Amino acid sequence: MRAPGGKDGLVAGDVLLAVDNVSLSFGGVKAITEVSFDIRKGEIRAIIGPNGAGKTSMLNVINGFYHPQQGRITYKGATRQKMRPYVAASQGISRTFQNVALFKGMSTLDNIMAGRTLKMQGSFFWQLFRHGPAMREEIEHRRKVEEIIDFLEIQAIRKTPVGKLPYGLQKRVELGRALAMEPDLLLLDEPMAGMNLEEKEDMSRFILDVNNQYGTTIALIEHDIGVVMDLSDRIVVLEYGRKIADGTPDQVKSDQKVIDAYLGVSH
Amino acid sequence: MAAAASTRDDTFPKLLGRNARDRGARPAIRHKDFGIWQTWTWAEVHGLCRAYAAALHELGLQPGETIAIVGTNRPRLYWSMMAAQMLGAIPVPVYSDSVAEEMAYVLAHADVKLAAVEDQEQVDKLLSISERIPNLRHILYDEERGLRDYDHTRLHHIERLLARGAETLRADPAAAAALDASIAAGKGADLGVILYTSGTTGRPKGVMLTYDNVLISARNGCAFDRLDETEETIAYLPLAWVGDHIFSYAQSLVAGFCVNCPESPDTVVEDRREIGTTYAFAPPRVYENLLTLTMVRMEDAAPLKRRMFHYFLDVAKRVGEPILNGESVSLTDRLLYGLGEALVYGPLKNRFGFSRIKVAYTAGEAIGPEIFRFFRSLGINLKQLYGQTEAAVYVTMQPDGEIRADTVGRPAPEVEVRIADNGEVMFRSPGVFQAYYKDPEATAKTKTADGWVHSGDAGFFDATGHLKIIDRAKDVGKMRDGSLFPPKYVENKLKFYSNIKEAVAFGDGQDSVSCFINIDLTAVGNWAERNGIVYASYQELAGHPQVYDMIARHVDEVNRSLAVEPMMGGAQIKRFLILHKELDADDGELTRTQKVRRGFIAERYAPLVTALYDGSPEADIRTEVTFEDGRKGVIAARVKIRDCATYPVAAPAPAMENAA
Amino acid sequence: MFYREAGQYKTSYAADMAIFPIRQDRIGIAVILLIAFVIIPVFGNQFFLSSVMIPTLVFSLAAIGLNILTGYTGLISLGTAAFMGVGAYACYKLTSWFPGVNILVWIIASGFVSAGVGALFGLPSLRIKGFYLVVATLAAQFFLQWCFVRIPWLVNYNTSGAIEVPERTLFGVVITGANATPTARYLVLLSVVAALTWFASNLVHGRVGRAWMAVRDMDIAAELMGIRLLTTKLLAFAVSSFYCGVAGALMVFLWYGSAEPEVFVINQSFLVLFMVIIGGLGSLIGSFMGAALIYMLPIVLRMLPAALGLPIASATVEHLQFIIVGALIIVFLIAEPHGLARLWQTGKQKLRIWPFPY
Amino acid sequence: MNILYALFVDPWVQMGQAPDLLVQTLWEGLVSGVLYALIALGFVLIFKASGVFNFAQGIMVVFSALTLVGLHEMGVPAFLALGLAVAVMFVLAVAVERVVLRPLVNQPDIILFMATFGITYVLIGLGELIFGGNPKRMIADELYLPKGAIDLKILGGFVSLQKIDIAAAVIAAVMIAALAFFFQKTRIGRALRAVADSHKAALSVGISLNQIWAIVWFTAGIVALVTGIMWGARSEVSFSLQVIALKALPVLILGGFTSVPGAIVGGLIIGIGEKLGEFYWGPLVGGGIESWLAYGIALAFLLFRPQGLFGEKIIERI
Repeated sequence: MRAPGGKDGLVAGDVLLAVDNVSLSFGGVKAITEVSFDIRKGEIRAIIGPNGAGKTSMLNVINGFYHPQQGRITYKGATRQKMRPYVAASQGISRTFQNVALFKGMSTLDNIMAGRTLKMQGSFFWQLFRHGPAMREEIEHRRKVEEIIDFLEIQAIRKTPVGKLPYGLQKRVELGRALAMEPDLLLLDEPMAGMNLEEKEDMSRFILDVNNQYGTTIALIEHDIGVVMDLSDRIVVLEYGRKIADGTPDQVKSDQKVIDAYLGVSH
Repeated sequence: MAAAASTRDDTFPKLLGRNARDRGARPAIRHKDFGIWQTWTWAEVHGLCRAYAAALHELGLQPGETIAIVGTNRPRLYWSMMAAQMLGAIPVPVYSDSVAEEMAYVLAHADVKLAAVEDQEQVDKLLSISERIPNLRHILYDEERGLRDYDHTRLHHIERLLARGAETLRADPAAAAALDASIAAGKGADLGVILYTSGTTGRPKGVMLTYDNVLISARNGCAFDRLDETEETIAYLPLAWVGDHIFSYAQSLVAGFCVNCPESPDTVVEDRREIGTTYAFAPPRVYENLLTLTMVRMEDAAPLKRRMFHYFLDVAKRVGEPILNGESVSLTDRLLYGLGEALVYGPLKNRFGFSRIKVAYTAGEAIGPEIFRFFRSLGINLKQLYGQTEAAVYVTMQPDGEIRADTVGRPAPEVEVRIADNGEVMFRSPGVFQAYYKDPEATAKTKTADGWVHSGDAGFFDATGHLKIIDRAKDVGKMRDGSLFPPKYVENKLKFYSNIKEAVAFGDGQDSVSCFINIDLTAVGNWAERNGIVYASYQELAGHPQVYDMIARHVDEVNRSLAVEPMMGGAQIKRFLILHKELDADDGELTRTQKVRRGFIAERYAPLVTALYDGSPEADIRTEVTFEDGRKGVIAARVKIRDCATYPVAAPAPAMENAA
Repeated sequence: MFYREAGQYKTSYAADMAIFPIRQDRIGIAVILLIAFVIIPVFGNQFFLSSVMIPTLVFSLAAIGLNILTGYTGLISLGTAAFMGVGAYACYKLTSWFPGVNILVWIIASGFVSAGVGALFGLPSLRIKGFYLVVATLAAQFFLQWCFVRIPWLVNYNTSGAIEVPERTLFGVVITGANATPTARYLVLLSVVAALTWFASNLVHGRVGRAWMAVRDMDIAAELMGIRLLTTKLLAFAVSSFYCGVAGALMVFLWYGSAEPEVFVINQSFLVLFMVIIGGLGSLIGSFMGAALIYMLPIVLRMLPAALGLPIASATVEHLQFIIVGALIIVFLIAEPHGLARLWQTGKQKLRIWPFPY
Repeated sequence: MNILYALFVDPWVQMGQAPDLLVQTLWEGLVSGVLYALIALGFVLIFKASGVFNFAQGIMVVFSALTLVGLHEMGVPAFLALGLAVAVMFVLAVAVERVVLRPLVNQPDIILFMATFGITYVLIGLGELIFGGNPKRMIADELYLPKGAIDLKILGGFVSLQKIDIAAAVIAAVMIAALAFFFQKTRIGRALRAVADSHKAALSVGISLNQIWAIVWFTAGIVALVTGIMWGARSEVSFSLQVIALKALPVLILGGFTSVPGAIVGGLIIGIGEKLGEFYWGPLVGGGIESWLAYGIALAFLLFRPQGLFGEKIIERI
């Protein structure tokens, strides 16, 4: 779809998104405390940490679902006090969810098609007739969607209602839906949660391929440390909403605070 | 005489040219890709292949050089063959699922200069063995996915080659002319393709077939069933297998019909249904699976529907085949059958994707008679043929109206067949291969100076002049009294019963035949449930007297059917036992392709074999087994043995044997 | 059983995305249209046309309207009747201002008026969800109802306080008012309904429909995918109200002939909601089935005693009818919560995989 | 200009000029508010325990009152009739749980919502079939409910309080107190509260969900009966009550679907609000605004506190 470099004029290595001193709390309960880190274009960035470390909240802040009480977010050079979901989406941030958030009533195809809504601007009038421009647009986007379906090897379930699919496949469809937005920054919330080894391997392969084929920057939360170490270029470690480490897998692996944090949790 | 007719368009490239001229706008090939059936007309294919050829020429592919084709059935791989042939080069399709080691041998032996492959997986495989095939200059791939970062000095995306070739042809008339010249230069006698026979026995051998070999056979095949440009067929069998080369490549070119490539190997069934093939080929197991699936599903259907279903199946059993064979059937039966067509047969064929079927073939191994009849009774013109790579497929075929479950038909057009005194089938035809590539002594062993080929199969012509294959020639033994003992033939007769999963027959050098039997757990299990028989384990079920009774009945039927066959009557089963465990590839009792290893089993279960012949009513056996998790264990059992009645051997084959 | 899909392969996306990709379905639709447009007008008697077909069609259209809102977008509304009313009154005003202009134009135009009002009352839907939204729509229901009663201007100060439908013609044929034949009214109505149904199915199968369903199934995910919740919901309200408005206008002009405000009371809203639920949420065909069932059931029930020769007072029948309808609704919800449409779907699926059970 | 004056100044002036009228209006509002609150209470009980949005609460009010009056008409002594009415409500509760809730467990809310519509229809049909459709007089005297009015001389005018209204207010207060006690102190009550939080918790108390639902519907039935009596005594027992009962919805919006105090406060706000509105602003637009004002108030309110008066802010998680 798009080669690395992208329409935003950034080249691999530039800072795509920077979170600066962000704090978030719900009625006194602190979810995130003064966290800062950045995500560079073209990298796979992992956010790890024990349960309740505020990982998901972090993603929610990044794509504007939660609004931090303090701190700034710089995305593609523009600095904001908070993101707005629509802005985030229309500027190329897409994501998947911890527990699959697909549109249960729709087929795999429609789910991924729905992912392209932002890119479809055809007039309502033609929609009424499902002809002319509307149909042309529909077909053009169907092509793109089919590329994704092919890419994720889910041809066989193209027209199956997602509700009927096994969990592993649902996760894959959700990834497809996120890809349909042709994101510059892809947020994956525990893409391999509850998967067996084989499914995990597939998913890892897809993530790497996405990153390699489309040059998409990826930020992912994952519990399976092994997977994270293999996949990611750099890792942020959160604990109780605070950043305790940040760096390459090797640096993080050898970081005492991290080791403690992980020995601290149920192991 | 077909050979005469073939002088004008006697090579694949010429035929492609002809099709582009005569039926340029008709679909030549489809591929379910990106959700729809992408279609190319003959004219388009012609253009693309020429462009491809031009590009291959630029990559330095010389006449007489070989190019490997590795992957599943996809248009661009078929085009790779065509493009190579346009340059007078020889395509060598390879089984894409073969392991690197095996592939390395074949590619090295064929000394391929180029390889056209499907995707990253195959590219990796080739790169991993690249030092074994030093002469491999370039690898061309169809699917770019994952190959972006590979070093592209020797890698080429076929898509781009096509574009580049088209550019060359446009820019440089000389190149176009040269290409035309090389196409025109091709002759029927030229080597067209090298097909490696899968190495179940020893090293794979490269069967060299000329254009004439393939095309004459293909023509005869088309003529035999009056195939024309309106056929639709699904290409899903390995490219390296001669069948696919004939059915999906040669015959498509000869008759000008459209070949459809499935979306992926696991969507073949749906894709077949969507296309609604008119000309189909499948090994027996495919039909078997369809039938089992049908019956299993109908078990869960509502009682009324189920009764209706079976009622009409009986009707079909009674009158279906006669109607198909155009024999006279009473009006009421015709009406009933018509009703059945509306209620059952039509829908079934629709589910199978056979609604529009003109003729369907099965071959490779024996097909169960009731399976065979089931499909025919639905009005599907299912036929058997007997073929070999060395014969460019056709040796014998079943002409309409003479279809039988238990024979493989009469010699195909232009094919001579005779039975050697050791019972081996030999044939001679225009389709007979030239030689095994770089293997003169193997060639000498197989092909006589005057062009007769040893099929390696034992068989005989029955009273009606139809050929029956009984076994691999080398496996056919003789019993003390000198009568033939074809183990596989007996075993297959047994295995036709769904209750019997495997059978191992003994008798070579003995004075009677006896056998081991493996019951089919699912089938017998269901049966047991229905009859309220409780069992805790396979072993217990296998030992159950009622199960023995049931199997004994099957054996008895087998004996009767053997008795009426003059040459086989001697091989009736005297004693049998039901093994206490399933034969298992993990224990080396079966080959990985699920064929029984008779010798190994004979010694592993020696006590049982002796017991079979010393007349004892039962025997003890301890066997070491390997469980799924790889642990070893020992199973001990006392196995009962049953005696069976045998029947006097009849003289010539009576009419009741006719399935048709 | 009737399906022969083998050989129906698609070589283009257009064909693959067709609303009826299976040939047998296309044939089926053609047959239905033939019956509706030819057979029924020719053979159906006046009673059947004016007391069964016309009302059913009107309600079907209203049901489609509500289904777009509730079934496709997941927003429950009890204001349907009010929006129908808006359509009716708007159409009445427009046609009495410009008698010259073809009534069909005004019927459609009134739909737009209703759409506007609907969108207005849809505004709260961004902040509030579920049953809270029900109340918002109830506000619309009661407020508008109140307007119909209290604003005589709406009925041109008729002393009756009711809409009295003037006579209007189409191609010289009288289609509204006392002198319009049931056949004429039926055909006009049918054409409008058919056309609007086609539009609706185009919408729900396209980008708009997907956005609606996305909001219905998982609004958060939809929002984070850049689907604007407010616009999507408002659009649903507008389109929904458009259909209800047109339905209302048609109801008064092609069916009742005159209408008091009581026509648009909340019970009417309930009725349509029943139709949608019983018919099947998120299904156009279901809207028709639901309308047919819910509207015809009472008719049948009313006729039944007479037909069976049972001596039951009409009042009693009336009461029994309530009980039976209520009971049926419960039974139906228990038996098939997804409505007639689901039954239809499963039936069709069974035919497709026939003779197999699955 | 005038219109603005009429809207924003004049009403207040009037209130100032005739405070006794204001008090009278407030009282009227208070009483109808109490009744709204009672109906809303029924909703809340059921919604809390079974998550069902019980549309039938309104008809339950009518039906219970009809049963009472109807039975008495058939010659049953008043208090026996009262007892029987309670029994009927019990049967109804059990029936609803058996026939409707149990088979529909785990269905989406809207389905259960629709089911209560079904119940409504059935009850309407039954009511009319058995007791006839025409309005009836509530047997207030037979139940020794007070009649007449007390006239208070205050603020230079006088305010007239119907005794029945006072009774209504008192009884309502008593019943709410009783309910509160029931919920706080009794085992079943605690179970019910548990259900509202989590169904598992309820089971741990050792009462099956089905029982709990039956009990809750029964309680709601009793609330309905009381409401019916009070309302009937003030005006009459007729099916029109059923639509008025919808007024409970805006009350719920204000109070939140799960908060008993919310229901009460909400009821009062709505009652007083709409009476004031009708009395001082209604005339400007030709009156009758009572029919929708309540909804208007609720709606306006919702836009600022989507979670209602007493509900806590919802944090959406993904």
